[in-house]
Amino acid sequence: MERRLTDALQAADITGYTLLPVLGGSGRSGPWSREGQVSIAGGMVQLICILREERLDHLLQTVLPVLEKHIGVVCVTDCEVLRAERF
Amino acid sequence: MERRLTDALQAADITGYTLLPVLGGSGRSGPWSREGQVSIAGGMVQLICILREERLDHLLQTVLPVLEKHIGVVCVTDCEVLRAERF
Amino acid sequence: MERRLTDALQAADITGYTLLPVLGGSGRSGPWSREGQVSIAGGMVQLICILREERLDHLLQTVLPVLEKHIGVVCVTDCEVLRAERF
Amino acid sequence: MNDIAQLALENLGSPLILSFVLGLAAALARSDLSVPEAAAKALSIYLLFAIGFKGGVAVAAHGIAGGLLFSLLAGALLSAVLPFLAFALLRVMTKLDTLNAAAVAGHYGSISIVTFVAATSVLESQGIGSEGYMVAVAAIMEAPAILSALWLVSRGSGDKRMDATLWREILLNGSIVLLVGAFLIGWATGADGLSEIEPFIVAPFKGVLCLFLLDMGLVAGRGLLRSRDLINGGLVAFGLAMPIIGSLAGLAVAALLGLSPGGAMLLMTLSASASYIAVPAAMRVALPEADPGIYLTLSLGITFPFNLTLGIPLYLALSQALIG
Amino acid sequence: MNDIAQLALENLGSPLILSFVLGLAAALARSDLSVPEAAAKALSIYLLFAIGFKGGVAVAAHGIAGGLLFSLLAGALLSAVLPFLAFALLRVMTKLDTLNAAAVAGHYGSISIVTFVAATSVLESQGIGSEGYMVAVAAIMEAPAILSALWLVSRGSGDKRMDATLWREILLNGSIVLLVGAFLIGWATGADGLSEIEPFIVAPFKGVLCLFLLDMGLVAGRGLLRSRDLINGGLVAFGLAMPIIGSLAGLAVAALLGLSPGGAMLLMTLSASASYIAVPAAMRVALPEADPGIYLTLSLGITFPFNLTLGIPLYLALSQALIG
Amino acid sequence: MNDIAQLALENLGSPLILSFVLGLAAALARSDLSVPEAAAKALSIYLLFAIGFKGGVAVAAHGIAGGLLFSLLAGALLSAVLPFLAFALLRVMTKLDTLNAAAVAGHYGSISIVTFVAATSVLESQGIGSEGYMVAVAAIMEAPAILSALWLVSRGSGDKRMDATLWREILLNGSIVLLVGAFLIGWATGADGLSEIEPFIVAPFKGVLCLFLLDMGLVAGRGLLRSRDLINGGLVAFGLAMPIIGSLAGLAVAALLGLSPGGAMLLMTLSASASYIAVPAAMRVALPEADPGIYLTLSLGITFPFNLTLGIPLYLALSQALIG
Ligand SMILES: Nc1ncnc2c1ncn2[C@@H]1O[C@H](COP(=O)(O)O)[C@@H](O)[C@H]1O
Ligand SMILES: Nc1ncnc2c1ncn2[C@@H]1O[C@H](COP(=O)(O)O)[C@@H](O)[C@H]1O
Ligand SMILES: Nc1ncnc2c1ncn2[C@@H]1O[C@H](COP(=O)(O)O)[C@@H](O)[C@H]1O
Ligand code: NA
Ligand code: NA
Ligand code: NA
Repeated sequence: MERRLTDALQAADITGYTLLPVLGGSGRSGPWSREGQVSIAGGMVQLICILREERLDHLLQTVLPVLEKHIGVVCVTDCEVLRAERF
Repeated sequence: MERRLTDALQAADITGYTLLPVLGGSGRSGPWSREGQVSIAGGMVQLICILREERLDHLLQTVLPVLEKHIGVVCVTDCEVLRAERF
Repeated sequence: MERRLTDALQAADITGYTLLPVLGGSGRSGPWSREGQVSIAGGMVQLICILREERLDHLLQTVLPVLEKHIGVVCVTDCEVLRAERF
Repeated sequence: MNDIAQLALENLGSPLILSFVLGLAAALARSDLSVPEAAAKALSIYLLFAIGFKGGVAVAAHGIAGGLLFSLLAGALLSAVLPFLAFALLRVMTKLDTLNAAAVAGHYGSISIVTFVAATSVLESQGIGSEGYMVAVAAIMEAPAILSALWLVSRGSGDKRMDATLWREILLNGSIVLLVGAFLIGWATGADGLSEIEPFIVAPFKGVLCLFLLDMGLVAGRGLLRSRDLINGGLVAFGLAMPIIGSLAGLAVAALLGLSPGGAMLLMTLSASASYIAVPAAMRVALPEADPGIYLTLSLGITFPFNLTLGIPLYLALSQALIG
Repeated sequence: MNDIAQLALENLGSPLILSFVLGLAAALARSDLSVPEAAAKALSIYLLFAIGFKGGVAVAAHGIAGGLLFSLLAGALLSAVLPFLAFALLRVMTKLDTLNAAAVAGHYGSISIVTFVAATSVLESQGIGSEGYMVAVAAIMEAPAILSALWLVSRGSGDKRMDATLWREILLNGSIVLLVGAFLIGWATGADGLSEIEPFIVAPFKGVLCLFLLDMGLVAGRGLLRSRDLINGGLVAFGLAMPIIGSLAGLAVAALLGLSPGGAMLLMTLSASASYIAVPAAMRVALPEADPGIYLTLSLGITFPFNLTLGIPLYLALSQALIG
Repeated sequence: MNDIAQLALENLGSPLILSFVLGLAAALARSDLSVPEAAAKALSIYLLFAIGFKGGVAVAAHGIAGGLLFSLLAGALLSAVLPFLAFALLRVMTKLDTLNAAAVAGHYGSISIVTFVAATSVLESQGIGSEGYMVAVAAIMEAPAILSALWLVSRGSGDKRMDATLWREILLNGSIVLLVGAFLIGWATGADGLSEIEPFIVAPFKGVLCLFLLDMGLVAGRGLLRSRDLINGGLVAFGLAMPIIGSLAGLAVAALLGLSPGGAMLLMTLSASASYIAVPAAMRVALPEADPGIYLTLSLGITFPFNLTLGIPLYLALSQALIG
């Protein structure tokens, strides 16, 4: 899954993102935690992607199809960026 | 602690949240890090909980008593949610 | 690096922050992940620092020189804080 | 019958099973005992490496005697066919919809490598030999069942669930690659290679397996707690009946192949066991609408403990009575 | 006295202690050497499992000879009473307020399993036997001290600090469950079980303990660095005096129970040691206002190194002189 | 020549190398096989502790015979001088700018401890002795090359890259501290200490090394995949030529020092190997503009595999032919 997501991002020319590990959580599909799984099986990740507003739609069009049918939450926040020359 | 918190959330019918691991930090009670602890002892977590604004007060009423007396920081940010049918 | 950053924060009297582990990411210097490194080598972290707006400039002046020349992203978001007596 | 009872008792009293029971009990009592994820993964890497390597060394020592190819073929076939049996049984015994039934069925065609390892340990304790290449058979049985499950889903709806990427992900799954790779290394280096690393992969093996089973008990127990509302009588009955049916299919195939009693017992165990690593990972990608609470709990919470405690001695007794 | 000095010297020159010293020195020099959390936790799971299992096997071999029950009772009593002693001492020797004094006192009633393990290693090196059930005594001594500490706090304020959930969390604490569980498995499987996993839990034990002590040294050193402002002369004096006082209480009880010199030495070590796993975890929930910088640094940074280096040989010499 | 070919073949067929190849192949085939970070770090802690300890025990047994000090000095010199050689070579063979060339050069002056460990294993298999203090030489060779690299950069620009903090970070680097610390512990406790922890650090050593090399193969393979666009013919040629040139420098110094053939082979291996732990960490702080994709891929993806497979047997053959 992780690789599918990053591949989709790369395919969409979105090269800036960060992946954080997730310990567990709860949602529509009930509580979930690493503990209920044999550890060789995969875990969950949080993907942070900071980008210009005008590129947001592009991102969402790219990523949502990959996530469709999968559990998870997508949310958008405004933020101000320093060292903006990097974007 | 972790379980107390998630139990409190469940008891308050708040079923959507995500737990992230924390490496260390610093606050009023001084710097803190996993390194100063025997590892079988517990760690710190970051709890992310996305919810409708009208439910926020309910959440805070539920969770704050559990946290009272414990170290930690609580903060609130606006965000826009996609796939909102999930909330 | 991690220690340099926290030392710089401490030197600037900024005592409230949290460190989260990062699994991987991608940016101007290409994709990056823990997997490409011998594991005894260091990893990446995300630093969260909640503080009063008037102290932000001070923080940025302190921290940016340490980060200069290093890869990474700095971003700023508004947020509302509870238990504000702590700040 | 007496023999089975005694074997089962002996099996139940081994540190391996008791470690699993300890984990299960701790989880059900809601103790916070837990094995860190990285440690559990390291243990499973050790077990896969050791079991693959020793299988390869056994093949290097005794040769494959023509049996390897036929056994691989038979294993692949068993893995592909068992899901249809499981699917039919599920439609009769439970109220699962097609999607979930197919997902569960895929798990029972595939295998559980830890159950296999536990069976090997029992054979060793009893001093019973077996074909070294059964490890390769285990590896080949991981994947075909997934195809059958996806075919069962797409049959009705025409929905295409399989693509090249997924196929590749399944076959290059870490546990398959490690098992097969270690098997090949063991085969290539033979007894010389074994003597170099024997104190690492042979002597401490059972102890490591104890700790791994402790973790499996914790995982199974927590899964049962979390999913207790999903699991009803019909599902439990399926989770106990299917391994026995699977093992009989394995026994029949073993007889046709002319395997030794030990080898037959291992093929029975493979057929009886249900996957909880490779197949769930594939299902999460290909059938995300299926409920992991159902398929994981069945394979990990019902069938795995059954095989570990009662199944393995049963299969051993049957294989020795009918093939020995 | 000569004997003690020699024993202490021998102890100080063992790879175990030197590994601890290496970790301590690395931390104090601010080296970035660190053992990953998951690895350290895996090491402690190994140690708890091995020590529990071996204790159980010893009981299976030599029987409990009536002593087990009385020893368990005496252990629980010691654990409940020592915090009052510690509290009184703290009020005299330091300026801690009631809350922090009670929290610290709770740590000294409870035990440090690693100190216990190190003491066992010394006994083994010296070829001195001991009662196998001391492991069970260690487990039972973990918890009562917590109750005493909470009682000390609520006494004045009427503040209720204990609830059923917390009680349950303490008793089902991972390390207690694992230790007791492994003890029972060892007891149930006896010498047969041991022979199956001996190459894993016996032969490499001391080496694993070296790495664990390396990590303990790192943790203790980093704790000392971080909390150096909190720790004053009075606290240090308490951290050195209390283990000796505790060990004498343990010695008296051991004499009453009629333990062997080895068993007496272990009970002394248990009484002398201070918790840094179970009690801090409980205190973080029940007494969050108490400062972990104080209680963790005292037990981990002062008392643990003292026991490891000088305490253990001292207790051994005393128990042999007075009981042997 | 025949000898070298046979040695190389033998080396290539050992479980150690095959484990590395398995990891490399799995990564290149994009399998998701991976060793958790914490586990890999734990393995490297084990290897550093064991190799350091055994080196110290060897010194305790055979004495240092005056050679230690001279060897340390010579090692430091080699580490400081080799980067200049590498820098010159890089300017001729590749189009790297000063900054990146200096960064790469620093890596080749320093050492790879895993290559050293693999060389030790080959010596052991062949029953060839060596100076125990070569471990200390390995430790001392880690750092000086970094200074040379930084000097190469600041020379032109007058840019100061070194400060006390960085210097301290380099010298107190976890792997150096652990290696030197374990060496001193081994030296202090000698054969008695070894006998206590031998079943942990000697018997399972090669098996652990197999798993570690499996991980190294995965890491090297993933690095190669990620950086395939950065690496051109000139860089690859440098990555293969530099270790041979380095090894010859090491051979010359070994002859001057009068080392045994085994010791000479180890010094050659150290000179030939390139760092991928200490130096990259230092470069990330001191030369953040240099591209890790270049220096890590060269040292880990080209030179490390070359040394492991062909280099080590070559150095052994050379040292035996010219020094034996
Ligand atoms: N409201 C929420 N706030 C934060 N995280 C959430 C929320 N809802 C779901 N999640 C996360 O998304 C995962 C899957 O959610 P779901 O698709 O609703 O089952 C959960 O395990 C949580 O980690
Ligand atoms: N201003 C802040 N910004 C981010 N994290 C904080 C801040 N203050 C405290 N924290 C986190 O909360 C933990 C406890 O803080 P405290 O209760 O202030 O000791 C710290 O270890 C940090 O991880
Ligand atoms: N746009 C972005 N959004 C989120 N994380 C980013 C972004 N750009 C860079 N990063 C993170 O910062 C690291 C270094 O980025 P860079 O300095 O651009 O190479 C990456 O590995 C990511 O983890
Ligand atoms: Na099966
Ligand atoms: Na005590
Ligand atoms: Na070198």
